[in-house]
Amino acid sequence: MTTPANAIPDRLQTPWESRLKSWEALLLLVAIAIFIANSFASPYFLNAWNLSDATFNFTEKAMIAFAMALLIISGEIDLSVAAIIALASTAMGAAVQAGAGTPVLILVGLGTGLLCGAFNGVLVTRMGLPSIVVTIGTMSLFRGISYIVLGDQAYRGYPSDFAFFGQGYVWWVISFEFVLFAIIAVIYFVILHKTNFGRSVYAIGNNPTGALFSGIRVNRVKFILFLLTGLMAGIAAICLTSRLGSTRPSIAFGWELEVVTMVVLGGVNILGGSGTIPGVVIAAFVIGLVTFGLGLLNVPGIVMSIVVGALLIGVIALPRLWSQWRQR
Amino acid sequence: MIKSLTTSREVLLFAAIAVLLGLIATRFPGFVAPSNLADVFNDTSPLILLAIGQMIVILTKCIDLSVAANLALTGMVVAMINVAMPGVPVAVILVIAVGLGTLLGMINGLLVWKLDIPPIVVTLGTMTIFRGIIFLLSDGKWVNSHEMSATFKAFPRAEFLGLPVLSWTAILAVIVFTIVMTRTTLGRAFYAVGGNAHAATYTGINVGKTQFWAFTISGALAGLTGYLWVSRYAVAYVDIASGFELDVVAACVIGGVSIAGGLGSIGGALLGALFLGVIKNALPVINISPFWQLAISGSAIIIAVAVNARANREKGRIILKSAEQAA
Amino acid sequence: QDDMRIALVVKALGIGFFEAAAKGAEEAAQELGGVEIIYTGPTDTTAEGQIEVINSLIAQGVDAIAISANDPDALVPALKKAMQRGITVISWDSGVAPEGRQMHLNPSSNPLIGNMIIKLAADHLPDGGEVAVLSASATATNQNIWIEEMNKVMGNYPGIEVVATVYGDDLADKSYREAQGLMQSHPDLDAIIAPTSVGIVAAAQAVEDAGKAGQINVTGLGLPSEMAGAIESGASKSFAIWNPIDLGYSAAMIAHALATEAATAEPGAAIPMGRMGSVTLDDTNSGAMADPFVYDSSNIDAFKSIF
Amino acid sequence: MLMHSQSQVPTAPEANTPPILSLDGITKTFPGVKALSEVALNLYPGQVTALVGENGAGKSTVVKILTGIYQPDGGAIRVDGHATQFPTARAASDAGITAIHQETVLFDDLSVAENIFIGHAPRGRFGLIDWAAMERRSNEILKSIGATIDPAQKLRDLGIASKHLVAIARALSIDARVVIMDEPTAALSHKEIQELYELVEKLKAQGKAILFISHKFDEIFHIADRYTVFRDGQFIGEGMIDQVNEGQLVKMMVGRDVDHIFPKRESHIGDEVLKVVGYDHPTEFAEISFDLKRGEILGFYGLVGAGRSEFMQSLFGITRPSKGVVRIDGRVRVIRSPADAVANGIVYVPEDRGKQGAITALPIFQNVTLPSLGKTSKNGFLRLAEEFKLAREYTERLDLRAASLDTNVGNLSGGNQQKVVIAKWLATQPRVIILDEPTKGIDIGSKAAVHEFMAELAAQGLAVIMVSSEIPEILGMSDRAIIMREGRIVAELDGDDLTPETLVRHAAGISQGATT
Ligand SMILES: Nc1ncnc2c1ncn2[C@@H]1O[C@H](COP(=O)(O)OP(=O)(O)OP(=O)(O)O)[C@@H](O)[C@H]1O
Ligand SMILES: Nc1ncnc2c1ncn2[C@@H]1O[C@H](COP(=O)(O)OP(=O)(O)OP(=O)(O)O)[C@@H](O)[C@H]1O
Ligand SMILES: [Mg+2]
Ligand SMILES: [Mg+2]
Repeated sequence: MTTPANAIPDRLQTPWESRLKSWEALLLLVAIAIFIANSFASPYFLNAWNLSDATFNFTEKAMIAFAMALLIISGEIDLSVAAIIALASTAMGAAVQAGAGTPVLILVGLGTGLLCGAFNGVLVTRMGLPSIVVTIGTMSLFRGISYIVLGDQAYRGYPSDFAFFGQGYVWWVISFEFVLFAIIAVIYFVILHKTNFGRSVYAIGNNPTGALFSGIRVNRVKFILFLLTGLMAGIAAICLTSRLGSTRPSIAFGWELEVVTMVVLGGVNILGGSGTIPGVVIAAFVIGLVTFGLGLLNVPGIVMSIVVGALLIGVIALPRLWSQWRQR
Repeated sequence: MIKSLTTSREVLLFAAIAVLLGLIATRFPGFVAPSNLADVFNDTSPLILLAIGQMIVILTKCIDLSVAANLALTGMVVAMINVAMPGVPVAVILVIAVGLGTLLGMINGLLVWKLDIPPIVVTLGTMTIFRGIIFLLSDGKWVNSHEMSATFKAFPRAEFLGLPVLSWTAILAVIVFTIVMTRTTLGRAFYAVGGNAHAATYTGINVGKTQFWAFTISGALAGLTGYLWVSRYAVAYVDIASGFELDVVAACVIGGVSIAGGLGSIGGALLGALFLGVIKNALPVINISPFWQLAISGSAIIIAVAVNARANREKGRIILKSAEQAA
Repeated sequence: QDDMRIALVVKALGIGFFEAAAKGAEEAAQELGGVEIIYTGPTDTTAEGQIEVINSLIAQGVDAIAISANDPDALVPALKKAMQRGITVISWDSGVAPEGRQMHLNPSSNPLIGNMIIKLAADHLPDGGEVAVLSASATATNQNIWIEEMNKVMGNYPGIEVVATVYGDDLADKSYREAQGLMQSHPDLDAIIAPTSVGIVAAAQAVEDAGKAGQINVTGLGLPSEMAGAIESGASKSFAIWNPIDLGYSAAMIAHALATEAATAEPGAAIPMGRMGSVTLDDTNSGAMADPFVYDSSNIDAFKSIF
Repeated sequence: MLMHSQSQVPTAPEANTPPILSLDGITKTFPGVKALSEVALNLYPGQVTALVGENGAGKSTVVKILTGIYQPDGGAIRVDGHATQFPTARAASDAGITAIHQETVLFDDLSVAENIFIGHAPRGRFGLIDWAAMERRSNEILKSIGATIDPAQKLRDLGIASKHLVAIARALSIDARVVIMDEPTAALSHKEIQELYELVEKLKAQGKAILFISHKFDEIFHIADRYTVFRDGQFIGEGMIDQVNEGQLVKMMVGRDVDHIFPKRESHIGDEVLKVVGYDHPTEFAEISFDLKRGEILGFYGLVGAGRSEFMQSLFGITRPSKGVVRIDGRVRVIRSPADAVANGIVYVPEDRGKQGAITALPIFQNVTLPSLGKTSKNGFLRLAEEFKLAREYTERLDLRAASLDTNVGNLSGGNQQKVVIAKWLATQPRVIILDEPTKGIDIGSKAAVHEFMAELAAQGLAVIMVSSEIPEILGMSDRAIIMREGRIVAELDGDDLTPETLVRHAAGISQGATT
């Protein structure tokens, strides 16, 4: 019965127009438009140092956004990331008080992030609780622990070589944070798009039951994703703490929503199943460019957030409106 | 039997609140004095109002992150109207507040219904947009107590049968929405849509439209609360009630509303809000450092979902006859 | 044609106190001529928000930054960078750690303020009594220093007991709730001291709502325009504040003087502040502008429409 | 009655009363599937019309068009001869059409009474829902169909049969002129079926038109007055039931003689590969023990809800048994997850293809290689060329029809989706393959292909477990059959014992002698 009469081609030719219509292309266009608009709007925009400074507005959030993208693609979410930053920073501060040097601080920061991620992961995968609720809870819990430890105090006195992570430059205007951001972007690109693990993330996000029935260890994959998200929050905590040179429990307040916004703007389906790392990278630049460009014009941050909020809804709504209109 | 099943969760929560009050009373007896409990209730009323709206939205398998921003925007608008035209009577202010809140809720609802954008994305977006609009309207300036007219500020405080109007508003909302949710077609449609959207379509319920109404109600309540909040605290500015949306969601979750939709009750939302309200009010009183508050409410949320999940983990189906008997 | 640009960075936009300070800075700019004031700040009181603002000011190459800081330490790296790029940096109102600025302008001397806030309460409690402190965010440096200074002079006020210190985070609703909590847990409370303009208004409102106006005296630091109602109702008998217009004016004057190198910030130096005279720096390069001024029912009407 | 060619105009039924409801030239296309092409259907007052056709013939699609859930692409719906449209489910029920749908479309978290009345609850004062009246009337309706269910109970707590009764009660709660029943007896016990028949008689007597969909010929001949046959979305013919016999009807449905459906095969049964001893689950099944040999096809028969799928999923590691041992080649194996099962050579083709079987939003090749990524990748990195190679190898063996290997599985027809799922598992080179309702809802051509392929697998030495609710399939394919009822094995039959009568008797729990 094996009749190879009907050979099925591997792929059909993808017409280039449809590639141009992809989310990433659309977003890239937006990014370029904003870049051009910014260069006209402010004489200070096209300056290497200024552009380099601008990257600090998004690099730390974007690092978390990559892990968050994977998590959201798999159908989960972690709203506790900003609180993990606070807790990891607090732990590092406590380590400094205990006389720890920079290498130990790094370990403490990463370790706290991993622990928090593991805690979320256990609650979600072992106990089967919805991640959105669990992480709203741990968001209060983690930051709450920081408040208990620190109260109205601050930790400072970080070693001087620790400053490199958030303030150092690798070469000319290229900051360490930016290099780290680029490396992490590449790593996540490979993980999501080039490995078995990435494939199972998509499978789980599209159909968790189907993935389980296909022999994928769904809970293990999800647990790893929570760990990764915690780890990235730990890395972001190191960078941010180093950049600020001090720790307060209110550090990185409200970042979780900015990270989610970045991920969604990057074309990741909030319901899971689709999204790409290049999309998130471009979204990070879009948000960075918008905030920096408007900042140069001394537009208050809250007005920038209107622009970001409008982009978020608009970029999803306009194509749908367009297709609904065309169907008429 | 169905009643006993759903209420058992509420009884549990009620017991938890009673135990909590008992514990607080051992350290500070004055806390359980009726007058103080009335104060706590009054203080929790805005949370109750918003939790009712949020519960309805969550029932339909959506989420509304924009409630606090809606509250702030409506509050600012009515405060500015009051400053510009102090003569406008409170009744008109109330109509404006509810109307504007409804409108903002409808925007969310339309985006979800007509464009099929996931609710979390819609409300994440409108949340920042609403806050931004407040800034643009007010130019970032505060509206302060002395700028507001006396009648504007007096309404939520006015006492009636020993309770402030603010408390009465919450009580009224609980009663009205208990009736709506249990005794009207729309109320039952909320349950149906969240419980099984597919089946709801089969029974002739329009899923998107039902969700639209949920957002509309949530918006109306947020608008109403916006006026009450601003007049009670006698101040309006961009950041009022910032982050309050998470408290509201937490109150629902603690009250046993399932984030997966279809499960929950007004009573649950009420008790969830009261639970948080008691904790918030008790901490400063019993001399627990306010720095513990976040961690305590976070733990309460986690424990509540875990307990609710356990209670819900009944078997979906039962084949063995012996097991069916036992159930 | 190139104006000198001085950025007045505040804790958050929209707070009456800072709006008034901006008015003062504009006044200084008028007086000086050829000066442009950039009034800016984040929309919530966070250090991260201020850093983004500072970065964009650095990018615009402003000549001077005068900042009221949300966090004394976290802003240091960003402000250091600004100084490295040749920008004059001073802090005013709420200070930055010494390495992050050239000088700091205190609105008044800290010991004076510390003494003033307890004195305002004690003046109305001849027989002593219980007072509580409602502070702003626990991280606000100036608040903490004033409370510390207040505690130092407590010995001068026998019979006055500070029973609690709570934090309202400069949020109206949280401050309100904290004030309520104070009244519940301390039924015999006689006064609430709120050395913050947000907290004092919220506390006065809470006292009024509890029907305890006249019984509990709310005092501390507040703006006449915002406190007029509380004085009228009796919830507050008196309160103090320095003039924020003067503060903004002085900050702008100092920034201009340092940026034009008309003066240098070093211990012992006296820096001119136009109509406000001059400020003399101590060994941490900080100085005080003037004494706080007390407002009560006798003079509130004259000031409530000004700031 | 002879079979009609598809182009012919349907014969007019000998009727003097005009139909209440009639469909004329109704067409409905889904992406990739023409579910209905210009079908006709007539329903007469006081008569039961049986709609027959193979799986996927379009019966349920017609039901959904009649109840306003789907909109037809073309054709007319006539009520009392007037052309009309049902833009919503409400419009259809307002027109007096009510249906018991094939899938139970009910609300687990609502009470029985509310499930019956949602959308048209009795109103009391101020237009508020009158719960007391609702429960009272629910009770009456449930009693009238012989169900003893407490209307205040939560639906979640009911078994599948009771749920079906609730669905029937719901349909009856609407005072309708047309009652549609899509396989209403599939999940019911013998006694409940008898009560349903009585109910149908009662409805007939009230002059209602009834559309009755069933795969059970005995009941069609028992209860129907008329028949209509669909095949592959086409109208084939209609007439009075007493003018046809079973053979003719089957021929119309299938389009050829029935004997040729199942491949002739010779069994080469080898050594035991799988032995299950004492599998228990708290609520779903108990005391399951059996063994399975190489080259054998073991059929599992039972009524819907007998717990077969539940047990198979437990064997596959989805759920954990509370007790029990699995031996593979004589060695005890612990299976905690599907990944463990696959590693031990046990694979499972689930019955719910869309949800459990395939990941419809991913392309064919990714579905096929999903459990075999370890083989196609290198150090955890994907190698697309290897994936396409593997996917091509197995999809070609199954004669898959698709535009390309990176087409999304969701765009394929049901039969081709099933092939992708089977290809996915064959690529792992399993020892035991469990096929749960392998031909459910797939067209007749693919069905034969699946059967042929199953035989080929067994011939190659694979051990096959086939769960099926279709008696011919069990009879035609299995070497041996196990019958389950209410979560337990009630019989194991082979050879001459394996007859339709014995299967039905054991599955329905009827004592010797009695027949349906
Ligand atoms: N929503 C849908 N989307 C795509 N295809 C569909 C959809 N619903 C039905 N089909 C397809 O339409 C055809 C007819 O399906 P239908 O459910 O009407 O068959 P049926 O005669 O009721 O079969 P059964 O006896 O198995 O119930 C099938 O090929 C099916 O796969
Ligand atoms: N109590 C119930 N409530 C809802 N659905 C049920 C219930 N019991 C069984 N079902 C559904 O009925 C179908 C059959 O159940 P199950 O798989 O356990 O039995 P089975 O013997 O394998 O029957 P089948 O071979 O038809 O699948 C499944 O789709 C299952 O989800
Ligand atoms: Mg069907
Ligand atoms: Mg089954």
